[in-house]
Amino acid sequence: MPLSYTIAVIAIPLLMFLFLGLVGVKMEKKLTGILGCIGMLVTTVLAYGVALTYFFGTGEGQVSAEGVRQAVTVFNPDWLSFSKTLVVRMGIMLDPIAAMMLIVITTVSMMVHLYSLGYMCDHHGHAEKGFQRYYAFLALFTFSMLGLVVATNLFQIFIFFEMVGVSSYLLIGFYYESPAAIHASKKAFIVTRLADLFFLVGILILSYYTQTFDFFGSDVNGIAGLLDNPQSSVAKAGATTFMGCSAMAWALTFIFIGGAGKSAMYPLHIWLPDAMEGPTPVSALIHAATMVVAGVYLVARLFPLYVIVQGAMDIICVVGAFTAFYAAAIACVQSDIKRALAFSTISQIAFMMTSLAVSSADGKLIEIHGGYGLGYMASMFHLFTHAMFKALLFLCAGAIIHAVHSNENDKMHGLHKYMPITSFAFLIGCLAIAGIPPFAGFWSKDEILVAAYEKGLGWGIWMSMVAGMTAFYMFRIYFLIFHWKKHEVHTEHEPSDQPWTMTLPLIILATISIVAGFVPAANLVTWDGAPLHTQLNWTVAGSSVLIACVGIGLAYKMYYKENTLPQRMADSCRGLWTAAYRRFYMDELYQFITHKVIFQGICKPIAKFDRAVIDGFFNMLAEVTNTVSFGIRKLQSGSIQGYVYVYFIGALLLAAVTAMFVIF
Amino acid sequence: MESVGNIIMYFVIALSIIVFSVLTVTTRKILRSATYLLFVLFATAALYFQMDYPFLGAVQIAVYAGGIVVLFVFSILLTQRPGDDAAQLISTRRWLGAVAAIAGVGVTGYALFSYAKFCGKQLPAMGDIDMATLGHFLLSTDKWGYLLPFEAVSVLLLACIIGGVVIARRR
Amino acid sequence: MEIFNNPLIYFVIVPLLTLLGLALCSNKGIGAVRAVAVAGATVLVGLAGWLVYLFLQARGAGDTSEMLLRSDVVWYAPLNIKLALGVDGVSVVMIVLSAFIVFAGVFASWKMNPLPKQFFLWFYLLSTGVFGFFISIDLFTMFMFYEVALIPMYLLIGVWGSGNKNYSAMKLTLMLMGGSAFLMLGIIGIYFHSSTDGQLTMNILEIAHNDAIPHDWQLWLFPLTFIGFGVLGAMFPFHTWSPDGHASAPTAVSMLHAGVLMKLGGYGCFRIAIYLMPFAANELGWIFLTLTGISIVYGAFSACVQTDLKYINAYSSVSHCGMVLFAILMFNTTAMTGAVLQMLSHGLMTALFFALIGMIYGRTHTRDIRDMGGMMQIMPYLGVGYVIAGLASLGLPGLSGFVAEMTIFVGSYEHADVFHRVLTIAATCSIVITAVYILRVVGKLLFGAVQNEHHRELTDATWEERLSTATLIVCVAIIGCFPNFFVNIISDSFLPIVKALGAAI
Amino acid sequence: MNLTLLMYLIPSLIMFGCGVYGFLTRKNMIAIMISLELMLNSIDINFVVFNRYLFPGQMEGMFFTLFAIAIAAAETALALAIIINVFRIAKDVDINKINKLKF
Repeated sequence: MPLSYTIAVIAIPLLMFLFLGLVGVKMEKKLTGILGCIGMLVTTVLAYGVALTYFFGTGEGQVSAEGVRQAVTVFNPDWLSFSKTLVVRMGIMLDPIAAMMLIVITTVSMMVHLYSLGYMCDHHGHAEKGFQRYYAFLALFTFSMLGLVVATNLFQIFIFFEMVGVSSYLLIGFYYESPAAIHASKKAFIVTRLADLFFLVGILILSYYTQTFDFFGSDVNGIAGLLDNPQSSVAKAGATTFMGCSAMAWALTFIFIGGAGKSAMYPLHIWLPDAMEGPTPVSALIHAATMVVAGVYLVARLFPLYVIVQGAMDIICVVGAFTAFYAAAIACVQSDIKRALAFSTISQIAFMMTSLAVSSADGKLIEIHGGYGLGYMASMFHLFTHAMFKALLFLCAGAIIHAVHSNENDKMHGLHKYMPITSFAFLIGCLAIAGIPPFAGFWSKDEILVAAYEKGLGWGIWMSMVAGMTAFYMFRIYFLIFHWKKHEVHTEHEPSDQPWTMTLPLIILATISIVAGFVPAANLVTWDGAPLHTQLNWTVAGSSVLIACVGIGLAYKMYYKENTLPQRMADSCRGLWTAAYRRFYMDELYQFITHKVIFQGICKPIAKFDRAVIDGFFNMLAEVTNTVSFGIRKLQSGSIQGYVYVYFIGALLLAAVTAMFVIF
Repeated sequence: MESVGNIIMYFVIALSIIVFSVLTVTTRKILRSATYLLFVLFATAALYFQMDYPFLGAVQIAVYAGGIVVLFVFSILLTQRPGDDAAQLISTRRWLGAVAAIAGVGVTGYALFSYAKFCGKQLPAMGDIDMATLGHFLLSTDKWGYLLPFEAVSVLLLACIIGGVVIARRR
Repeated sequence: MEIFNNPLIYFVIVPLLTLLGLALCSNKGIGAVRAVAVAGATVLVGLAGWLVYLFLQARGAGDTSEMLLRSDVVWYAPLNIKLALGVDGVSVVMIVLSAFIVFAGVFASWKMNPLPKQFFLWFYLLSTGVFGFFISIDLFTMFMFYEVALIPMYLLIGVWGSGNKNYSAMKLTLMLMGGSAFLMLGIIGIYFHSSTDGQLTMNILEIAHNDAIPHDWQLWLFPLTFIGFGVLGAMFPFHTWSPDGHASAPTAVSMLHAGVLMKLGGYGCFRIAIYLMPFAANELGWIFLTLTGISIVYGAFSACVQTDLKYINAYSSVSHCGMVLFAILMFNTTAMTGAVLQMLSHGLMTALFFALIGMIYGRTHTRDIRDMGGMMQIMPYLGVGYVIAGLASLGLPGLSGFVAEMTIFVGSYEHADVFHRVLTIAATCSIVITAVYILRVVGKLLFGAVQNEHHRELTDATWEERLSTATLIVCVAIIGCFPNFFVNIISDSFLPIVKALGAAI
Repeated sequence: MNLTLLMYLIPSLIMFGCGVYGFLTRKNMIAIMISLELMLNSIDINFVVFNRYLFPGQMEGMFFTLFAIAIAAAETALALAIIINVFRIAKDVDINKINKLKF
């Protein structure tokens, strides 16, 4: 197998984790970081090799006669046999999106590894406490995420969903002495866990009907996988209906909810903004570029099933479109730079989700080969570009935070003069996300908009509007940080560009953000492996660039120079502004449900019930036995006269009764 | 028709049994109680004589009146200081005892009287029982012989003697 | 004697020899006691490994008989009571589990005070009962060993416990004895219907093959035996001994109790109640299924608000052990395999939890999570151990809890009946609640600022504590990473049971 | 006037009633023994009377009484020995105060 060395891509991070976790604690801090980076570098190189071989190689089984890229299962041993048919395998499967994700994950992870060498040190260059732990967890996360994308079956995805969830938990809670970090990590874990519950139920339903977890059947067991023939998979579960929907629709909806939890779709998005309590490179890696797109990846993975089950797709579409707008609206008013970026991430992921969902807009298109692959391709392409420029933005934010020691906008202002490289990098990121050609975001977002317009004019306009908002809030952040007014130095030293370990990743990522748009994604990443022939739709492209420019212009007008316009606008619709600032009170709602309803309303009564009623019952049994025993003990008085008295009366009664019988 | 002497004798016996019985259990001086018991036992012995069981009457006087009452008197003297009165009884206790006793007497008496016909049986004639016959019965192993109980009682008495010695011995 | 050729008997003989060795030790000085105890535990672990080897070899050689390593010794001929030994896959893994927990337990009670010799004596007597229960397939012998395992618990808690120990010991013993009273009735009932040809028997295999228990009797005997074992398996509503008992028990006893003794309940439920009375199991299963379903969610919710570390784990045990019985009642091989995996997993990780709690308690002298915090800074080894135990408990892939729970859920959902599947989905909710209480306690206990400045002077784990916990962590990870090894050993053992159940519908 | 069976039973009955009363109410152990003797005696009378009136030719009742007297003598002797012994230890013969062995 030419691709068999893919296993090294997965194994190296795992070994790094075990090594750094078990041995690293005793080692010099910096050394562990450098070891981590070297390990990651090897992984990255290998992953690039794998991806390039896959995309451009012509090895056996990779490309079919029609030029369609096949999924390649590199190896696939049994891991856990539930029954003869239901077997969880731990394998490596490469297909276009998996190969693409390998590149995304390793690239961003490499950048973050490198960046963290600088970021996780104080200003004197001393590594922070827990440096080794940090690198171990990063390796663990990378391993989990790579395992997720190369999964050969649904259950493997679930397993690695859990793994990334835990690595995310550990990394968010890295500063475990800060209550906010603990709280945020707990929240992130529990919310995603709740979503995973739905995912699990979805898997249970799906596997019950199809009797397989595998995406593609293999020669080993001779059982067709889920995606070998999606129509028949759906047909197996289609007949059974529950509350008006087929079992397959339920299963797919539940699986989507699982993905929505990881991908922070409304209303399961609440963990993501809080997750920014973690170190910023972690936010860049996990909560911007890789883990949060796991949900999108999941839906994309099961895309052949989703396109058939229209009901599930509609739900995704609505949730995605709403989330995109909702998060963009909140991002417009956030004052914390990382939170604003987090909401921007939510909004962009929602773009991807919507893009996937609009793919099956027209039932007719299913018949026409390739007709509905545009949205899918666009979504994956956007996933790729977004990972690059969002990681860039987060790393820039990290550099800024490292320089000014605060997350709040009003501590920043006017940093352009002090941190030019960061400023330029950030600007490139903003231009990319806003969709200005020729930056990466333009190409991918444009395709998404085209796909949305294909579904319907309404969807298109809605998404265009959100795209405009994106441009606005990104440049709001940019202007507020780097311009607005002169910087007031709060700390003992002036902010400046950071050391090369932190700057180099910025430059690399900025370069990628510029050029990534020219990657021929349409030829590489399509849902069925066949190249997709697309061309730029100038109407959509032109209008979206225009809208983006309007957004940028508005942001320029409001935020380039210090003025009172934003304040006045906020005052004019104070209620709306506050609501948006407080994220439309979703956190309060959750807080109410978890604390008041579940904790106070369910857990406490149950605990009380247990102690009072159930335990009380058994204690009562003991109590009654005790009381009765003591009562009976009194009869055993030891007084012979008492005994005789009782005996005598008893004998008398007996005599009386006998006498009566005898006499009458 | 009984002889008048017999009837008078009966009344004397019956009255003394009743009166002394009651006095035995009501007097507060324990020594007097033992004395009244002696009288009851004598009356009983008299009753046996009247029943034409002279041997039994003799045994009654010898063992009971002569032995047991003496034992009682000795033990009373050993445990009681002179002039000690038994403590005043708690009235509820007394009442309960009285109720039990009277109820017992009532029930039994009722049963007796409801068998009045049967109870009204006259004293039949009976030949004298000479000591030889008695001795034969006591030591015979025939159908109506009592050798086994006799021996059992003798062993019991032996055990009793030993037990008495062991218990009463000062350690 | 013939029986000494059977390796199984040594699982009883070794603890008894250890008992003897301990009895010969001097009352003063702990060194000899420790040496004997460790030697006994090590031999047991070695024996367990050898047993696995023998088992795999026999199965590999194509021996498909239901029970391997059979031998019978007549014990009391008039009632046909025999010392009948035999193991299948389930017994083998349970024996391995017990051996490891005894091993870890010995090290966890390294500094036992006072009366270390007497403590280990009772500890090994308890182990004797546990091992004896798992190796025997005769109802009478099983019941006898069951009682042998129960009684020492009273003294171990009553003498070496903490807190309200007299109450807890009494409560635990009485409730479990109450359960075994039910059980005895059930066993006697089974015995008198064990055969139609007049040759009554106590041997499980023979009873199952005779299949002679009349249906109307099954309907009485099944609840008796199931409740009898269910009490030990902490089935709702007979679980209340568990929180108090665990809270008061000394560390090693909690470990052995939650780790092994509670497994006797689940083991007995399928080996005796379900296997011997498949008709009643099919008829009445739904009642107990509902109860165990309640256990799972109820225990998890109750654990959310506890403040005592041991109470949290006791309620968590209720939830996890409920899952064992729940899966057993699903009557298919997958779910039942999951149940055994869950027994293994729960045994190991609860033992780990109780070991860690004992170690933390031994340092801080409090188990109230409100009084603690920031332990991760003070005792990182124990902290990391606790996090791993917590992650295993909430089902992190790669650790044992995940494998067990997923096998259970998948197996349960394979049940064709809608009622069962709805209950399964309800039961899956526990994975979220579990996450809530585990993260709550981890957050409060280990993370955050140090609550009590005196705690800063505390030390991290000593070598024997590290050994004890590391043993368990490695076991948990091995099950989590290579589950198929265990699944292959276990799953065939359920074929006769599932077949009997299928035939009895 | 005839001396009937009933006429002999009545004093015996009253004697028994007195015995019961005494046994239930007395505290002194010796007095209780005395009451016991009363009861025994009344039963002896019954045996004799029934024997005499109903089966005049036989002697079972008489022998029974004879043995009863013997056993009563033995029993009394032993009981009194115990009482005296108890008195030595407890310095009392009040039955309500002799409760050292009660619990």
